[in-house]
Amino acid sequence: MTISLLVFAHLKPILGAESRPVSLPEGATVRQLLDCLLTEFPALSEWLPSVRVAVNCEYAAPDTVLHEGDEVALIPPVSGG
Amino acid sequence: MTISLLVFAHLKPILGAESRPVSLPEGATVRQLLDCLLTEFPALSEWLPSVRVAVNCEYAAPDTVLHEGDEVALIPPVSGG
Amino acid sequence: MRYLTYEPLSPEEWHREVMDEHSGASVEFLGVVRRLENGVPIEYLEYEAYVPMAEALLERLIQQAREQFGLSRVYFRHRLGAIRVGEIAVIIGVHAPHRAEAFAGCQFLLEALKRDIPIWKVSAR
Amino acid sequence: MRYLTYEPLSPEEWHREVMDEHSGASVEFLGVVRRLENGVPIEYLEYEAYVPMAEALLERLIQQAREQFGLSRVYFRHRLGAIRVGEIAVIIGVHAPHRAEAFAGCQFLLEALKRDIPIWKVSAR
Repeated sequence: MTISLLVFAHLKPILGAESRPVSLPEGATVRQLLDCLLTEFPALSEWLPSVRVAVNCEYAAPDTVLHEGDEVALIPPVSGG
Repeated sequence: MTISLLVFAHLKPILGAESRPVSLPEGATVRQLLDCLLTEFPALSEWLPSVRVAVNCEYAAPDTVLHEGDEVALIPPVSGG
Repeated sequence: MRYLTYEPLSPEEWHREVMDEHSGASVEFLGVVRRLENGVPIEYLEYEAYVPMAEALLERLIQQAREQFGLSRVYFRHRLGAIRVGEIAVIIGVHAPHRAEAFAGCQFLLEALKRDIPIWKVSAR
Repeated sequence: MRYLTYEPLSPEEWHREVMDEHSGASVEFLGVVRRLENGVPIEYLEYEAYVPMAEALLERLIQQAREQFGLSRVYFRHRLGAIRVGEIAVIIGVHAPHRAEAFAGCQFLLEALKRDIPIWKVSAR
């Protein structure tokens, strides 16, 4: 299956784009997605402890199962206001 | 000596005026003033537990010594805002 | 009278105050006369004050709030006399470097007003 | 976009909101860009957002704040893009029956913004 990955703020240069499709095995979880990304982008490891993940605009736990077409966003610490 | 007594809000009808001179022995304290007033205006007893006293625009303790010409105010619970 | 007035209040004067470049937070409180006073519908609420004491206490409290919370600007106005339902009885506005001090400073002044400033609601009609 | 905008913010729209007769307290917070960002003088601060998520989260939080604090009205706007020093980045305004709920409701929304709403300061210049 393919999900759509979005990144923001200082994570953009690390992944080289704001948005990219990612192929994953059926039934993959948020945690498995992060493991895949870490393999491909080792520089992400520094940021990951403070990053939250949103699936289809909702914060999601690491064991959330992903589905075809999901929009998955890596949310670094926010700084609005 | 004579001090000037001011009362506010629902205390006015009890003392019959907003402002009145009160004669006191030299060296009288706030507590002695209140005792004098209670004798003259027994209806005050109901309100006195919640009333604070200000001497010359400052909240004052019961043992504050009064002086000729002091402006002494009985301050019922405030309700501004 | 600096902080008390018998005239209608409008926050416009406060809104025109320019913010210091090192202030990032502005908090404003408006207290407005409500339709129900102790459950009874009213048209007006009337306030009186022990004016010289209220002004002196406010002067001191505002100075204390500036120092304690690092406020760069403070605006305080309380209206006296008859105030109609929906009209403003009090405005408290503050500027501060950060949000926590701005909220704390505004609430400090409001709680001091409710506890210590000699102003009274004397009648409702 | 309902709560986010790339246009300059002004609290005038919020100030025109009429207060419900049973509300006696109005609290407004303005967040403004400061001259110093991490000790360095700047001219602009640039914000970006994950817009659809920020809008959806804000919608839900505002509904929650209304219910939890009995707010009769809520105004929330956050500006995105480059914001100059002294300009407003965020406005949060609330009306409530009493002062405690008004302050609590405004601070609830502000703390939620600072913790959860996907908006970032991305650069200063």
